[in-house]
Amino acid sequence: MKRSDLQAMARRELERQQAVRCRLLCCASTPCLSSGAATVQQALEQAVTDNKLDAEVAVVSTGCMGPCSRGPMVTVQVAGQEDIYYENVTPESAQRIVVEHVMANQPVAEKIMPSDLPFFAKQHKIVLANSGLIDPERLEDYVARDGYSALAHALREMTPEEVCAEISKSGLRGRGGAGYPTGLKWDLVRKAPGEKKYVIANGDEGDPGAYMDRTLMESDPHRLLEGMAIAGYAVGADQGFLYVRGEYPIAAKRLEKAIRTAERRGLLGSRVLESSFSFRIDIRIGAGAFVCGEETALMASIMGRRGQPTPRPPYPAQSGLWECPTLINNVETFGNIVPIIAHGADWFASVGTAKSKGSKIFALAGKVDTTGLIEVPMGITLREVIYDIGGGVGEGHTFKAAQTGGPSGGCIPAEHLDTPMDYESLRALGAIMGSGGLIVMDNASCMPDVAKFFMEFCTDESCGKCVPCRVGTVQMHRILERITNGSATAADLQILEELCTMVQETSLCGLGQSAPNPVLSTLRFYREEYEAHIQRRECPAGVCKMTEAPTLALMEALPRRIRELGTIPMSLA
Amino acid sequence: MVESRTRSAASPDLPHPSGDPRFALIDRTLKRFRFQQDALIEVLHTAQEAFGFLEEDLLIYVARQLKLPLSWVYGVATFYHFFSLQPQGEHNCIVCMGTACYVKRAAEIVAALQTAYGIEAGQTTPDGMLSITAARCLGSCGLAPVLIVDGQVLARETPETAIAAVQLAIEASAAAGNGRSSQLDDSYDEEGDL
Amino acid sequence: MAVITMTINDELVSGVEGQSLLTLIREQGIELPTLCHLEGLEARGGCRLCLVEVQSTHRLLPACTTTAQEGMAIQTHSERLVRYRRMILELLFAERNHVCAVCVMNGRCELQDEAAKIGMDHVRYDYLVPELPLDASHDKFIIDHNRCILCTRCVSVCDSVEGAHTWDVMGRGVNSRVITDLNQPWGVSRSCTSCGKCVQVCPTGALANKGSTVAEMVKRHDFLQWILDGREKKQWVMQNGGSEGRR
Amino acid sequence: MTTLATKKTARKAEKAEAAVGKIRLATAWLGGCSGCHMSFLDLDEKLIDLAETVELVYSPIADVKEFPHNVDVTLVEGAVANVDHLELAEKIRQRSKLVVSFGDCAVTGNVTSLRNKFPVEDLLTRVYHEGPGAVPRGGETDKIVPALIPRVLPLHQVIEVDAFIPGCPPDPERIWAAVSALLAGEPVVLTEKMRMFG
Repeated sequence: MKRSDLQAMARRELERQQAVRCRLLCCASTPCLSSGAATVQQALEQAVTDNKLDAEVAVVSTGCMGPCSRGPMVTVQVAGQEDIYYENVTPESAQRIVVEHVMANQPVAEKIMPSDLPFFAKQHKIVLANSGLIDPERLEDYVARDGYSALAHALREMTPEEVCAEISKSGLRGRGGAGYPTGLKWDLVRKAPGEKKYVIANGDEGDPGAYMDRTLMESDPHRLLEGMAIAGYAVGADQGFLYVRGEYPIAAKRLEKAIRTAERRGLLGSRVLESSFSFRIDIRIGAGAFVCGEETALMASIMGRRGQPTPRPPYPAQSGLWECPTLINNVETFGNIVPIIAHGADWFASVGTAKSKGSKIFALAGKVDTTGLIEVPMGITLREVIYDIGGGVGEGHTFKAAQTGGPSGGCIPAEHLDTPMDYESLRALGAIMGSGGLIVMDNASCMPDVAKFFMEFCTDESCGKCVPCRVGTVQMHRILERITNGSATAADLQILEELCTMVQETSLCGLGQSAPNPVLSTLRFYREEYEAHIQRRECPAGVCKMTEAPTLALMEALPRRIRELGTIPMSLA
Repeated sequence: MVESRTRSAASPDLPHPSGDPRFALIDRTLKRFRFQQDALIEVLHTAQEAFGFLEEDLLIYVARQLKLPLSWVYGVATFYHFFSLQPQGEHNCIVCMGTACYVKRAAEIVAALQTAYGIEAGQTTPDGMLSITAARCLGSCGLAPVLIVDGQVLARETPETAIAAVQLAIEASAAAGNGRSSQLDDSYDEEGDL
Repeated sequence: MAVITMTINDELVSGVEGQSLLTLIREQGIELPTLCHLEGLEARGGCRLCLVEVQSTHRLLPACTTTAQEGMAIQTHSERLVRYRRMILELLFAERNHVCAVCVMNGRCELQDEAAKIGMDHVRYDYLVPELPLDASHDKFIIDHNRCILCTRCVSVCDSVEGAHTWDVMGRGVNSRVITDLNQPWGVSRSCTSCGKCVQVCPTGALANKGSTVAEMVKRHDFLQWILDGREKKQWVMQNGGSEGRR
Repeated sequence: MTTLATKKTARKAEKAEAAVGKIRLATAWLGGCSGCHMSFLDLDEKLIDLAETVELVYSPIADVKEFPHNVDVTLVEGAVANVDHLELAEKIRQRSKLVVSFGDCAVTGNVTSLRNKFPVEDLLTRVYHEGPGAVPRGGETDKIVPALIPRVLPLHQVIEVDAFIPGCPPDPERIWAAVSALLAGEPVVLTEKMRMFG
């Protein structure tokens, strides 16, 4: 396939789409499928056939539209009219949509989700621009929206050096959490000596409460492949790996199909777009280990080994997969490449803040009215995200904290709701941008309990290679358990804080280094809650049961002689 | 000399001596990856899909085919949560313990299921009827708290609805005339708390 | 080999390019504890005892896996580093069931030694008291998981020096354990050559000769250098180019 | 934890008169084998020097029933294994200026803590019903044996401890180095060899 073939394909597809009067887009992402999107789509198709509309109405399964808690979502596109979103669609209402809206032009009012809601208005879709609008399983749909033309442009008009420079100029930073400048990383790999180089897309999205990468992989797989291919060209790699979290079977299936289609059409594989550049992409399925989100552990896993990290330096850019220079970026980072090459670095850099450019996808969840997947410009305030986009915490509830970055992140309290969401501001608060999980908590959440939840997660996910993370997290978890069951003493709090700093500074990889963050950030903003647990054996949120007590406080109540009735509390253990 | 030649020729191509056709699935993956040792995790994925869990015999087969040490294969198989070295229950109930679900009290659902069926999360009932798993995050945070019973996603659950859903799944297979499960129903009746 | 200069604890020192920081530091006569690293085995960076402060980065780096570079400025015994080392030792003592008084290695144990050296005279954390087995199925050796600190020297020596790869690690996190073959009793392992290298490199009493009792076990590491030197000088390669060893 | 200012009684003055200038030393025996005390007795001729400077106010080798007030230094052998130990440990802390964990059992739990893997009930059954020899049947309470706590604890996890003398047992040189420092009012600094567990 050449560039001209690509343009021809786009033309044909557009003609095909314009041939129908109306398109019914039905979200086929995991959350909507979980709420019954498949039967909704069947009902739509059935209604279309029953009413003999096959020639003029197309039912298309698409990727994510955003408001996941309102799924299944259906969009009705009629030429010359504004798109209309339907929420909580059932097979019955699907039938009505066809009969009333499509046939009689009478939209089904009670199921409409108004498109002028701040939920939509405040978003800025760069990475998810196609999501919810195209059929992720059809290459033509992607090509019709200028798919693969950025790759064609890069291959024809740009040198690898220029591609790296363009990415650098855009100010794009890694979306996996740490925010390392992407262009700089690409350039390091490009300059690294070595015949063989690799590109890896990290889709091992392990933070509980985050599903941005899954959505992108499920909703617009070709954009990711194209981004990876551009990266391959820029750094001089001919092989890419897409590491997909094991829990994402739909994403893996769609990506697999996309790779096969792209290879067949000469958009991947040998001699991409009839150039001298060859690029293969293979999928590797994760097997359930959070630590594999760490780049060196992920590479161990791709090589079929235990997912244990290795000390850096050497960095993957110098010595990665099979000791070759390796570029490893998050899936969402790769999602930004196509628009940057297509529209230029300046266009991209015009969105966002001085140091954090572009947009960020967040998975908004927890105690907010509308939960779901949102893409917002960097620098938007937390308040706008929660109250405008999310619709607030609901009548009778009080906002208490927003948790970002999952087990590596922190909690942001109400007094910092006006913080702009960018790398530096979040870090200054002891939270991190993270991969984009954003969980809202109200007064029903107890902060030491939340810290304990994350610490238990880290204990479970620690690979066991280095001592501070392997044992330190267990000891921190024990202390948090004592705090939340009423048997902690003031000394415990001191030991906990010491351990936090030590584990942070001495652990081998990011998992251990960031494991104390949830504790440190809750101690910083909600210290009085910890103190209430310890000094008064009270849980202000009413979550912790406080069934135990410190050893000596119980002396009077203890059974004295062996086999006397009464129980000695386990806190003595 | 002759003997060694036949032996070496035999290993990759001939079907597994047990004649179990499921080994053919593993062989297909092995071939796809040209017996490269790096493919271990992919091969284990296939093996688990085909057999449901990774029994010892299977691990030995994979180790031999990839020419990897046994301890290496065992080390990898036990590192990743996806791989199970124990058979799973006939029914399974996965409770999401992601942050959004936790904030919406998923821990109470796990506790209720554990009490109701007398097993911890990650275990299978002694009769092999039910496995309860606490999952990391199912990524359906908008539907929190989420439960998956035998592959079916259930949204916005409570401890009571969760137990009801699991019970329904177990009873459905009992009604389908499974001898083992009807026995189980009796024992539940005796306990009287279900 | 290019010579490099750098400072260690504010003293100017010179070393050879490509050398690990650990080697260079020890060459200066500075004692730096290591429990996972052993000269002759691949550096791993797991125990975190040899962490040092490097001026150019805010991160602490393990001396064993870090290459010495021109112009580096290193601190090896700052107050913070010593405090962290002590805490790491406390964590190790609390992790499994270390009872020095009844251990075969009492008096010669590297863990016990390091604790004494650094002045770790009590453990402030909960003893985790895990339930762990002792495997005495092998004819000559025993493994007592209660005393294992997961340094994985046994795994490394068995793989890279003996070439048997009988040992590996199963599970993850605090539930990790060293295993032989498919987590089978050591005695039935068909890959084990009973060479005993794993026993000799084990820093604690986890691996020991069968029959040795309290404080009786003596271990020697010098065989390792001997084998590796021989390999490097190709002492076992015969004139005609064929090798005489195993295989 | 508890300050020494508490419970100063008139009796104190009376006692002080009896042993003017002498340091009030106590040694206590919790869950341990008494080996540390044996090693203490192995101070041999140094015991004579010691007797000139200290008054031994409480010890398993002295016949005192109640732990006295106003003790200057208490050496505690053994881990905390039962409720009597808990009670005594608390009393020791309240009534002593300096508390020293004396030997590995007090410092780490050591051999005493080997039982921590077993639930207390299983332990009792195993030792008293399944163990060798004739045993009283029935499990009725005998009102003598103190209730065991679920897990044996090192002393510092129950009360605040001022100094640690590891060793199983600590040899006399170690003990002397520590005790002479304590008696001279100096901090206990043991050499590397003297700090070794086991």
